[in-house]
Amino acid sequence: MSWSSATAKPERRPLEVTANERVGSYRLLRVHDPDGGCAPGQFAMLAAEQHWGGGQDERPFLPRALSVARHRGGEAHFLLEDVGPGTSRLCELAPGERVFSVGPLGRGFRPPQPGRRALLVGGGVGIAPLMILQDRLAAATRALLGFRDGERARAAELMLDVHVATDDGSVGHRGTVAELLRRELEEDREAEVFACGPGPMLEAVRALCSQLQVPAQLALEAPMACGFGACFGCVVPARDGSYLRVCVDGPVIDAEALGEVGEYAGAPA
Amino acid sequence: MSWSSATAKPERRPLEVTANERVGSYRLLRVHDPDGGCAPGQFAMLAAEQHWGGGQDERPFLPRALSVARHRGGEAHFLLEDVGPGTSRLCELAPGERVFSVGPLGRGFRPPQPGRRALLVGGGVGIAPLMILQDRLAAATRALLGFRDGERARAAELMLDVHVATDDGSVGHRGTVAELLRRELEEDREAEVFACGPGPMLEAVRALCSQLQVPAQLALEAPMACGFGACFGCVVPARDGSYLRVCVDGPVIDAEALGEVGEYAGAPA
Amino acid sequence: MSVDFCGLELAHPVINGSGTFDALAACEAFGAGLLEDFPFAAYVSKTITLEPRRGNPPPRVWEVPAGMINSIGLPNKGLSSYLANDLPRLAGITTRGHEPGGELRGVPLFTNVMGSTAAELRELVEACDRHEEIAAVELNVSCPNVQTGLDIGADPDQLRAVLGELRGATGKPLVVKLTPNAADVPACAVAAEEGGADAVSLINTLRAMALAPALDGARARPWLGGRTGGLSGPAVRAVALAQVAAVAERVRIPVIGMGGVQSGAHARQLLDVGASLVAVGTESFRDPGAGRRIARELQSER
Amino acid sequence: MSVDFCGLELAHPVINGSGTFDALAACEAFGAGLLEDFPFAAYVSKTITLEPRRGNPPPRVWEVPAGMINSIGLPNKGLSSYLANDLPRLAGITTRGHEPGGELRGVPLFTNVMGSTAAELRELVEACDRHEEIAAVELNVSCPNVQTGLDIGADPDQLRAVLGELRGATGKPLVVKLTPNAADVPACAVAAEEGGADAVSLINTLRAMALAPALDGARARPWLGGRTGGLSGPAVRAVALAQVAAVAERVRIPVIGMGGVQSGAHARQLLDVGASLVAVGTESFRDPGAGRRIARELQSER
Ligand SMILES: Cc1cc2nc3c(=O)[nH]c(=O)nc-3n(C[C@H](O)[C@H](O)[C@H](O)COP(=O)(O)OP(=O)(O)OC[C@H]3O[C@@H](n4cnc5c(N)ncnc54)[C@H](O)[C@@H]3O)c2cc1C
Ligand SMILES: Cc1cc2nc3c(=O)[nH]c(=O)nc-3n(C[C@H](O)[C@H](O)[C@H](O)COP(=O)(O)OP(=O)(O)OC[C@H]3O[C@@H](n4cnc5c(N)ncnc54)[C@H](O)[C@@H]3O)c2cc1C
Ligand SMILES: Cc1cc2nc3c(=O)[nH]c(=O)nc-3n(C[C@H](O)[C@H](O)[C@H](O)COP(=O)(O)O)c2cc1C
Ligand SMILES: Cc1cc2nc3c(=O)[nH]c(=O)nc-3n(C[C@H](O)[C@H](O)[C@H](O)COP(=O)(O)O)c2cc1C
Ligand code: FES
Ligand code: FES
Repeated sequence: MSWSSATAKPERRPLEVTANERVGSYRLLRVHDPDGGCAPGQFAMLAAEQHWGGGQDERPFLPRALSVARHRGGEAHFLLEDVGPGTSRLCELAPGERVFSVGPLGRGFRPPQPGRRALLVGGGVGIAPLMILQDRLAAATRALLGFRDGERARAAELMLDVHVATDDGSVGHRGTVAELLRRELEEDREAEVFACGPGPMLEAVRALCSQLQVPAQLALEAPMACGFGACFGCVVPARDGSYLRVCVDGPVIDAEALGEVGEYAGAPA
Repeated sequence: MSWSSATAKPERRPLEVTANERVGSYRLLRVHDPDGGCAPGQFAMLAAEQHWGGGQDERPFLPRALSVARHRGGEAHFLLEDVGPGTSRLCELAPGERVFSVGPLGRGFRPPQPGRRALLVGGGVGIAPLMILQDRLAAATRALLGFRDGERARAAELMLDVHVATDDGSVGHRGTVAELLRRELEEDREAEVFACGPGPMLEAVRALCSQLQVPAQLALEAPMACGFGACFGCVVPARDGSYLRVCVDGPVIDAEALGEVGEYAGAPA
Repeated sequence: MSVDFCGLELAHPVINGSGTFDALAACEAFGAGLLEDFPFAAYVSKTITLEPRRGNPPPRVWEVPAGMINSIGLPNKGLSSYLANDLPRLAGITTRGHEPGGELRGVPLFTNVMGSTAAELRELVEACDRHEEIAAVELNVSCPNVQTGLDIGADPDQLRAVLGELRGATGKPLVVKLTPNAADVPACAVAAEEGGADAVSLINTLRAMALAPALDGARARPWLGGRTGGLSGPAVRAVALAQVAAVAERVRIPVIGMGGVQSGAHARQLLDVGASLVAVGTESFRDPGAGRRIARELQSER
Repeated sequence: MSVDFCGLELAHPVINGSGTFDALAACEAFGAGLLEDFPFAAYVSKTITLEPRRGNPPPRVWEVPAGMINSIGLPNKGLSSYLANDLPRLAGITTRGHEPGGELRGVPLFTNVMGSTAAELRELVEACDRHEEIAAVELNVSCPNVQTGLDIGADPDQLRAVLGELRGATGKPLVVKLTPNAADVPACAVAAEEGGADAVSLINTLRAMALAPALDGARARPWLGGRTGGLSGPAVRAVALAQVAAVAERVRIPVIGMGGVQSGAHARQLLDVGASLVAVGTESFRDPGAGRRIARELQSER
């Protein structure tokens, strides 16, 4: 089994929005994208065709990076959390409106190493790339998902075999998803972790996996201007002291290759 | 009879859009404005509360000057032509959305001199201030209105006792409204002209009235940043060589006080 | 929230940028009540010159992404008419600060002046000194729309020298409004301080240009009557923040920060990098109540 | 639409701004076809220095109204690695110009270099001269993100002197990328011309700053790892237009205009005020196909 990263067309494509549904605190946006297809973990740079700008503080201006959460039936799905002017505009898109899309971009997840079961660990809207990953994994895969509260935790219904943790204990385990992960790994270390979520969560996952010597692939996030390696804006420090561009060297990067995961390298908290 | 100019609140007020109807090529926008009331010829500076910006060329940014076309039943009406990113956004406003409004601003029309019948002369969307003027004039008043084409000429239905001219002859007289005006004035010079329209039309009206010694009040337009005398951006040359600020010395200015009316001092052509 | 600025007591730290609020015209538009409860804590006049100026031919404004270009050309009635006609009406402005029921305070008047020589500037400053209605003098050595003024402000040595010649002409607070179109703005600020300025203000507009929408095939021509103009508004905010921060690090005198401020959060950022007061320009065009609104937002930020 | 630039034949007048398009990374994202039908008529490299540079710590970008600030810090592998590893792969880039079926042409390679001394710059230029894959050399004397470079570019005398020292090092077209953070940019352009430059390019980014969203009560801190950065995008377009127009009036050598270009109409305006080529930077981040799209729009404008 192997997923090859798809190559994007070298221009923004106007794609039509086909649906926009509420899922707890999030929005599941669907766009018509027949050419599509992508590896789990790849992302697209999206901007509304109309009214991109003129929001809070006269923004947005640059496109926004969004993980492809699903690709099926000629549609790409995105899971969105409204955290600022860009996501706010994308969250209000109505069917029939169009988005400019550049993608799919970046290096996605590699299949788990032979003999290791995949364990998906997501935090908040960071579950997006895990959705498509779970779709692509042959066997059912356990997903450990952490959310701030119950409203957000409703997004857990988008995945299968889920164990939930919430900060406020309103659903599932009260505490962090890293605690759930520790339990799982203490039972069975023959796992490979696939994680995406806020910086502190990713750092906890990285540290834990490093300690328990479990391989982990982390889907990072970073403030991005371009998404295709042009601006050198999205770097995170690698273990060897160099900088990696999240958009072309990632977004999925082996935990081993990374230094500490910083505050800005994760999904919205 | 006299109309006193109303004074505006010194801040932008968010007002709710109550209706937005097509009238030929134009839009008639209504906003809830119970405090309102204004003299005919006054205007407001409008900006959409949301999505003001991010249109063509990342504009609009400044508010847009719009004549109050009517004020009745606690609603202000505006007649809009989509000529760029600002009017385009205002034209698409849906009921329930809000606009920021500063106004009413400027000096409106004065009532006709005793013994003179009012004659309204409008070009294109410049008919807006003539609508409210006709509402306020005690007796029915003839309106001579010029439009580029038949679709635009449909706005003539917003006024009474109208004679229409169109550039393409599709409705009414083929030719200019100045030609209609010359005919009217040649029959009866005991008139006072109230005009609003594109620069070349206003200039034709000014020249004609000057020649025939008929008093005329012209409602000018000029690129404006503020609308309340702050920026000194909206000037037109006066006959005496000084500059007048259209927003505070006008928009209605006696034809006599003006030099030639320039290209930029009129409504969209 | 009242603040001290060079010995003057202001109701709050938000004032207007020179040339962006005409109190007397606003009074016609909004009624006389405006001068009783003014949106700004101090009132800065438009730039006044010795002789009257008509200003530039229209068009004078152009909208750009997140801002505007102006090429107004400093129209004003000249010093004598300003002193004789405007000053008496501007003398008694008051404000209740950022909230309706606030304490009534006077709104100090800052007169902004520009001259093309040190002698002219000295004459302007001397005249201001003789009028007690004027609380402070701001020197415009930076307006990019006019040939004069610019060079003095962009060259530290010349700026220091000019200030030396006129500093003695008044005991009132002297604010130097710096030009942003300089290679080393902090060096200009230091020169102003050394020349005896009591404060510096920045940024003025960035030199910019607009072309008229071109007709088919024709070569586009300048839109503005004055050919070039000055860029202001949110588009310049990040430039303003950098210049204000760099200047505040280098001088000990107070700094008036401005450039693209639209909200309390933006004002707060200028204060955070070292400004003592914040001036609002272009945002007043979008909201004549911007001064008070921003002061109110600033209050709730703290 | 093919154009001549200093003796090089370009498919159209639209090229990329240095540091805003990484052809090799883009090739990974978009496939190898990208280098066969490149969106730009010439490819300008990111700034190359003698020694490798990591660049600034993150965060490196910040979005502002109608633009962005970057504080990338000129990361690059250093001259030798560039020459040994990148150059061979960049040598054969071709393009079909602005339309799918267009004639296939080579895409000349401009190597942009920066050094903190004239000697360093000379060494860089000499190395470029030895590689025939390099069609032209662009000197970055203007990047505001790094201590060096800036001063040379903002001071006409120094700029003329430095060029005098290295002009002899190559017969290839030498483009000087001016800094916009100068009091008198046209004077700098004239100095470059006198120093022997074959062309000038402008504008580079405007010095700017961003603060991190402040936590309650705390004083805001700089967001960018490099503290300050450079402003680009539509926000600077009117400043670029003014500077390009002013420079084109003063020099006889060709001018490469850039700053906020998003469309053929914007490119057209720069050409109308005297530019020979137009470079696209930030807009490529919003649309990797911006170069070709703008060339196409430009074609239909004419
Ligand atoms: C590879 C990748 C995949 C992603 N996938 C998803 C996804 O599937 N779903 C999802 O909801 N999100 C995803 N994100 C995150 C998403 O891109 C950001 O939440 C979005 O860009 C925020 O934009 P905004 O305008 O809504 O908010 P902004 O206000 O632009 O950004 C929010 C955060 O950015 C910082 N910030 C604030 N102001 C600025 C400014 N002016 N300039 C720069 N930074 C600022 C602050 O830290 C703030 O908290 C992904 C990000 C990456 C890199
Ligand atoms: C007192 C007054 C009353 C008015 N009443 C009405 C009314 O009742 N109904 C109505 O429809 N209109 C009215 N107008 C005109 C209206 O304000 C303008 O049509 C509107 O401002 C145009 O804005 P826009 O963004 O749609 O188009 P823009 O593109 O901003 O403007 C259109 C024209 O402005 C110029 N222009 C183009 N680009 C720019 C730029 N970047 N900056 C500055 N100018 C530019 C060009 O000449 C262009 O043709 C009135 C104007 C005034 C002053
Ligand atoms: C229309 C207009 C007129 C201005 N006139 C003057 C002036 O007369 N004197 C002066 O010193 N600055 C003048 N300025 C500059 C402003 O005071 C201020 O420095 C600049 O606009 C930046 O602030 P802002 O972005 O908040 O507008 C003017 C600015 C504008 C937009
Ligand atoms: C992210 C980024 C990186 C840049 N890197 C360089 C560089 O390495 N060397 C250089 O000379 N200019 C660099 N520039 C400046 C651009 O080449 C260009 O001059 C500037 O961005 C203005 O054009 P724009 O508004 O189209 O982006 C960079 C600009 C950006 C936005
Ligand atoms: S986002 Fe531009 S290089 Fe990664
Ligand atoms: S529009 Fe500002 S003074 Fe008239």
